[in-house]
Amino acid sequence: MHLLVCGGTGCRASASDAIVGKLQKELDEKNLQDEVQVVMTGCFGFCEKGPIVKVLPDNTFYVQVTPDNAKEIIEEHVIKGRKVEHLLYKDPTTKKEISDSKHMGFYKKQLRIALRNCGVINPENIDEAIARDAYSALAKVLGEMTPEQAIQEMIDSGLRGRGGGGFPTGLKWKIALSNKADQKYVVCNADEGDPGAFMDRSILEGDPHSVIEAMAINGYCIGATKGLVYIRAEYPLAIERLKTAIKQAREYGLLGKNILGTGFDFDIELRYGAGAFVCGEETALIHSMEGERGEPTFKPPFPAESGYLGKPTNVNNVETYANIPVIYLKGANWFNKIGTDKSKGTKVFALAGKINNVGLIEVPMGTTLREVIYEIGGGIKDGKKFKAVQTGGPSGGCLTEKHLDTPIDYDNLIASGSMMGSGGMIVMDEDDCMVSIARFYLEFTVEESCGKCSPCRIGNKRLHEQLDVICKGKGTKDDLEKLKNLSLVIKDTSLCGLGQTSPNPVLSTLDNFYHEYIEHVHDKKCRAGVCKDLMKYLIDNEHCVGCTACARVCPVGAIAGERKGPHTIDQTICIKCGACMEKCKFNAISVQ
Amino acid sequence: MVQVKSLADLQNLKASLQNKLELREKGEKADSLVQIKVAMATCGIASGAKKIMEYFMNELEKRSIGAVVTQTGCMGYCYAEPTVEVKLPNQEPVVFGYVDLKKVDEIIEKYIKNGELVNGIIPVNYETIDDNNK
Amino acid sequence: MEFVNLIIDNKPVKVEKGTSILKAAHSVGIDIPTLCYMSLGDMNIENKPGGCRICVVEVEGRKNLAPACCTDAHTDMVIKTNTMRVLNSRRTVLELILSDHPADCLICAKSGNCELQSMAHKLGVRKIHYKGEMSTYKEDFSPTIIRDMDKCIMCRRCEMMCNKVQTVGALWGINRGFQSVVSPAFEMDLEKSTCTYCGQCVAVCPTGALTEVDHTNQVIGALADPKKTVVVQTAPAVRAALGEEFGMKPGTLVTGKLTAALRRLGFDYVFDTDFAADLTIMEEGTELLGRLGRHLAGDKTVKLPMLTSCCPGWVNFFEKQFPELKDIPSTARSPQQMFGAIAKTYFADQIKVERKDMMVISVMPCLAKKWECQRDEFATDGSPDVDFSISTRELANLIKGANIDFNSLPDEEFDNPMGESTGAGVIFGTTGGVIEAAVRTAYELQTKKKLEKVDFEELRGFEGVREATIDFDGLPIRIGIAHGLGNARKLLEDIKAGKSNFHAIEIMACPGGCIGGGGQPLHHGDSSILKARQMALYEEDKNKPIRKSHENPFIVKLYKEFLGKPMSEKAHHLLHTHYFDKKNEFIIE
Amino acid sequence: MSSVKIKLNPKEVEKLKEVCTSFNNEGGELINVLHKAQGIFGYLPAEVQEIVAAELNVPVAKVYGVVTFYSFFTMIPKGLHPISVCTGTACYVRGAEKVLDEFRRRLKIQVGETSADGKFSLSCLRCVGACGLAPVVMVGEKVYGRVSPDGVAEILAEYE
Repeated sequence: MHLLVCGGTGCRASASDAIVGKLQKELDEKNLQDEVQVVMTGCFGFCEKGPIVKVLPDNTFYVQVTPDNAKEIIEEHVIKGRKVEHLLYKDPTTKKEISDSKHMGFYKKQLRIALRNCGVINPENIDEAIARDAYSALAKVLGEMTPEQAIQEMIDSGLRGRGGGGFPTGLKWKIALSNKADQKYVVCNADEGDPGAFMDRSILEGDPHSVIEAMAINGYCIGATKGLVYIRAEYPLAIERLKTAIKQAREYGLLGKNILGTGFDFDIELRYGAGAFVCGEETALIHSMEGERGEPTFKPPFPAESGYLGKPTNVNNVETYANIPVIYLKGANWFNKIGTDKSKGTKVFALAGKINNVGLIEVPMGTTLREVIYEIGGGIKDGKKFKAVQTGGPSGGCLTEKHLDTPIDYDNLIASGSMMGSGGMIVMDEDDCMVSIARFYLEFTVEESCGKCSPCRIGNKRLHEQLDVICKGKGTKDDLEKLKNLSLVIKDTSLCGLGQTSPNPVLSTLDNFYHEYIEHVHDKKCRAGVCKDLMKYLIDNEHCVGCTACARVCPVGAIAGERKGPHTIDQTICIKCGACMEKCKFNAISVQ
Repeated sequence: MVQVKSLADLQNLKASLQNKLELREKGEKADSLVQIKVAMATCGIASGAKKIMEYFMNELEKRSIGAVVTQTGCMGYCYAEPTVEVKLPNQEPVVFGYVDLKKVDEIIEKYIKNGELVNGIIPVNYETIDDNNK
Repeated sequence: MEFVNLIIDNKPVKVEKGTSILKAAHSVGIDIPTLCYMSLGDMNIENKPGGCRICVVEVEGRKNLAPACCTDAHTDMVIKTNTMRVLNSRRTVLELILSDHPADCLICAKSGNCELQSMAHKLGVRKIHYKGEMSTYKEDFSPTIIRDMDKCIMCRRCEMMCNKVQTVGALWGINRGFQSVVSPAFEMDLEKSTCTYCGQCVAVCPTGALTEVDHTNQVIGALADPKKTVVVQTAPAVRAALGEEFGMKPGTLVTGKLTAALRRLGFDYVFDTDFAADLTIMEEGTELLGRLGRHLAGDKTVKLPMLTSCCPGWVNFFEKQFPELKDIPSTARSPQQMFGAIAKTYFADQIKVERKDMMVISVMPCLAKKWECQRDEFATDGSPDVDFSISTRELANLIKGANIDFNSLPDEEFDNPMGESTGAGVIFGTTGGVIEAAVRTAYELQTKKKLEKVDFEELRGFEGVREATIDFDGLPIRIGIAHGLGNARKLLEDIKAGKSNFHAIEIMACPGGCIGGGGQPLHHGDSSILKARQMALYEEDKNKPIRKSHENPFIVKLYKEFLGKPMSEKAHHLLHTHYFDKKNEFIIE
Repeated sequence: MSSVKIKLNPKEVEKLKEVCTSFNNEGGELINVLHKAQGIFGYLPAEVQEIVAAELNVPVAKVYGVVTFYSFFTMIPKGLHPISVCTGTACYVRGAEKVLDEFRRRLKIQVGETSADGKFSLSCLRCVGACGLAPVVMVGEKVYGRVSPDGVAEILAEYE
């Protein structure tokens, strides 16, 4: 028998160590230490009800356990085989106790569709993939469906592009099919550039065959025989695994001429990105594949009409493709029952930042931010207070406490002033200054703007400069108005998606954290203590004994004072390095 | 080299591969064969998964334990890399996080040899499409 | 033809499918401001990167504003071009552009003729609300073009001209974001790049980022020097465009006023490059007939087609990009250089002025001429045949600076002997003109018959590549014409591949020929201006009493008194040249 | 003919030309060729770009335009031990900036520069996908996770 005690950060804070100790002590006392092992585990993802103790092999799940309950668990459950009823989880709707965690719906918040094979198969072995249904969907589509039928199935499934915009995938294919040409192309966008997002990379590293298979299906549907994967050169492992997978698929005849004897030809080549975020935009991506500067061009013409080398081209991203084989195997009706009204299926997020369980997660559309952050993510790191969650990367916005119960889908996120983006989800706590966060994203945009259109090239630069002024404590309230107008104009007039969304971090923080901006421009304060120029080091006369240690360590000579007399800091000279505070043995120096 | 030339070929291949995998899982040597998967995506490798995998292979051989050690993609527990999934014959797989060489020793000695769980288990917190189907 | 119906500012509009909102609005008299957009419709040249975002309009039902220049009009579109949202956006975007542009309008070479300045005026910008860092780049002085990229607004017109139209490949967008700018490779000076100095980048630049090297001060210095005899020549295309600088209608011929103005400026002799053009025809025509004769006689070593060589931009182009073809073009110097060579020998002797005391200034529609007159081959002991070349624009500045009321000047005649010209010399200024002039003379010299009809309509027009076969009394002569270096490239590739069956090809670097030269008054993207200039030149040709070069009495006299006959040794020495391989060769060390 | 002298290893130049040939000297393959070229030379000096331009028959201005557009391409040789600090969002909120500052301070170079002795170069990158280990620093191929400013000296010491 095993007693698993949750050792996740959340539970640990509420004394799971003590629980382990107590359990062990009880077992020792009853001489059961050889039959029953107490084991500390990682987070169960249900921190709200922690600490948690799970009993194996019967899967009994105890919630909100205290050290005092240890005795009871050993005596009742371990020795007498009776469950401790009052520690069991009660279903919130039926109010009934549930003992077996396998029946706890809330517990498994995640549903893995796109990630179904990640961490399950050996990505370098096609046999393992095939054993788990890889290429069966391709076989089904080629053998049983016309391109029109297959596209209809895609439309019925309700799948929307996972790369950011959320355009219906089936519709996109339909347009590409309707444009006649001697050659068409299928392009997989694997130029994942959001800082803090790694969904696509993980899929390519963990399950490359799902992408290859989906691209072939896509090729069949729109009448393309050539596929291209535009992949970041910074992803060497993903490139290697993809190459291996393509090679194996070719050897099996699942790529190449006359696939599965159906007369359908399809093959895939790789094209490498070279570090330009804007190449996530499909026209820029296509120019980059053609060996040009990755500058976007105005749409229309859409790639579906005139794309790579001027031919009709369909571009989808990695995660979108990874969903597709399952949809054909299980049917559109299976897929469109998952998720919300307008956003079907699941979404993969790279959960990171000030959160305990940083990781790759996949949840059905409609899951709330709270569930993701507190249940799957295990809550905020170091027990700090939640402040904001940023979704959509540099194109998204910062959502706050009041958005936590919003079900995540494309439209809700946009309505809240953010967006789905590719799926980066960064959690921030009380130590993060929201003005600085906005500045951080703008710095990114300024660096990544291609420079083609003036609002993005110059406007974002000015936004960044304005934010910098505010962070330095030199902003005025008028500047906030200017920020807003400039942000709206940049959104309204920019050429491509990058510029059209780049002010979102500014607008959403202005909306949700206006008070922090006001504090910066009016009170000249940064509550998170991030903006150096707004900090003041002060010496408390009552505690200062005049040891002169601070004056000696100050690199700029900003501290004056007589030996054994109180010292003062000249704020005009101080560079806020913090050396004095570190040196002071009497806690006389504080930061404001 | 297998060439999959028709739909029937693919179905046959799939069936035989599934058998093979099942054999590997539940076959004749079911009593002795342990399956170990090491998460080898970028984050795993960055935290030293390669060394863990090699160590597993060497140590299991040294200690004469019949096992299959394979690599796999990201399991999603980036915070707890390197992560390793161990499946004892006829048992549910168990995932261990924050695995270092010392932990490997512990896993081999306690869990693989004696079925005793050790600290650092990561509870699986997701459903796959296979579960969802039911 | 398919049409679409839409509504712009409450007006119903019907336009052909595929028409942009900008053009649709224009068709009903609604003017949407543009900055980066430029179209020379008659020459199929269009620049619409959709980059400046000044032309944005509101399209009902769309989330964002749409750029009118590159959004097609569709049926049932409802468009507003002047809502507060549009006006605020436009002005904010313009303020942004201005925030990264030096405000030295007062002393900028483009002041008064700058599209950015006009836009700021038009949109009524009085304050720039968003200030910050400005981008700075190193200034680049080449012999002809100055690049001051601090003033670049990234309209990309120059890049488009340099690559799409001219296929020169000297300029390209570099860097990205705020640092992005148009530049030669490695931000090297233009001089070291593949630049041909055609000046088309300067001709389309909306701001002061690209301007010509100003030689007006050198001219003023020469005129002020009592020891110098200053001779001026003016190219054919100048007279058809100069009037625009003084508010005249495009296509107004100002030959007489031009002559008068030059005299008022103090030039000692006011001559015409057209005279030298006639001389060019004598040499080039004779060379062509010589090559043709040898070819017809079965000489396999003779190179055909013969390419014209009077355009210095074109000469730079083949020296840098097609050096393997350098013995195909005619060896005849350009009219500018023939003029200089004759002026400083024959004419200097006539008026008894020593070479060192004579200065030859040329007024050209061209920037490459500034470089041509500096080439070593065109100097004797370091003294150039033509001392300085100024553009049509620079001449206008000189006239304005000298308080000359151009519009009320009387019409005056050129001086002699180098001021007399034929209609053939005049049409050198337009695409097709050089070859037409050559045909007029070559026909008569070859067939020994009088040419009755001198207008060769089949050689005229604006088509980028044209071909025609002229019947030389039973002998069909196949002629090719290309203007714009991109078009020239097509013909050169054919020659390289051995697929060309022309006897003679005329090439001019600039679209339209010299009338569209890099030194002409700015056309601001209006190709009707170029057309009007072309018409003016054909008009002047028509009105000339003599229309064939070999009938120019002063040319006849020149050969009789000085040169002997075309292609004579003296002519060779003074009027012909040779070409160089200027392609980069890499030596690995 | 104007000759441009190029100081490059002839063997590497041969290799580069082979790469160009392997891509059929196709101008559309410019970015692929540049990737390989950077693999051969370690960086893309002007001379290499001249050769690529000549081999693929595209203007050298275009090659330069492409090289300066993409941050992956560099015209400055990297140090013996190239240091990349991840400044992705996850690393940023976990203090990457301070780590970067410390590298700057200790190496006395700015981002994009190489130390005078050629030993270290400093650059930023956006997300290596090891957000669980944020903030992350890479030295060559080796990844260092959960780096604090105090840990910088230790990392550098490994390469001294």
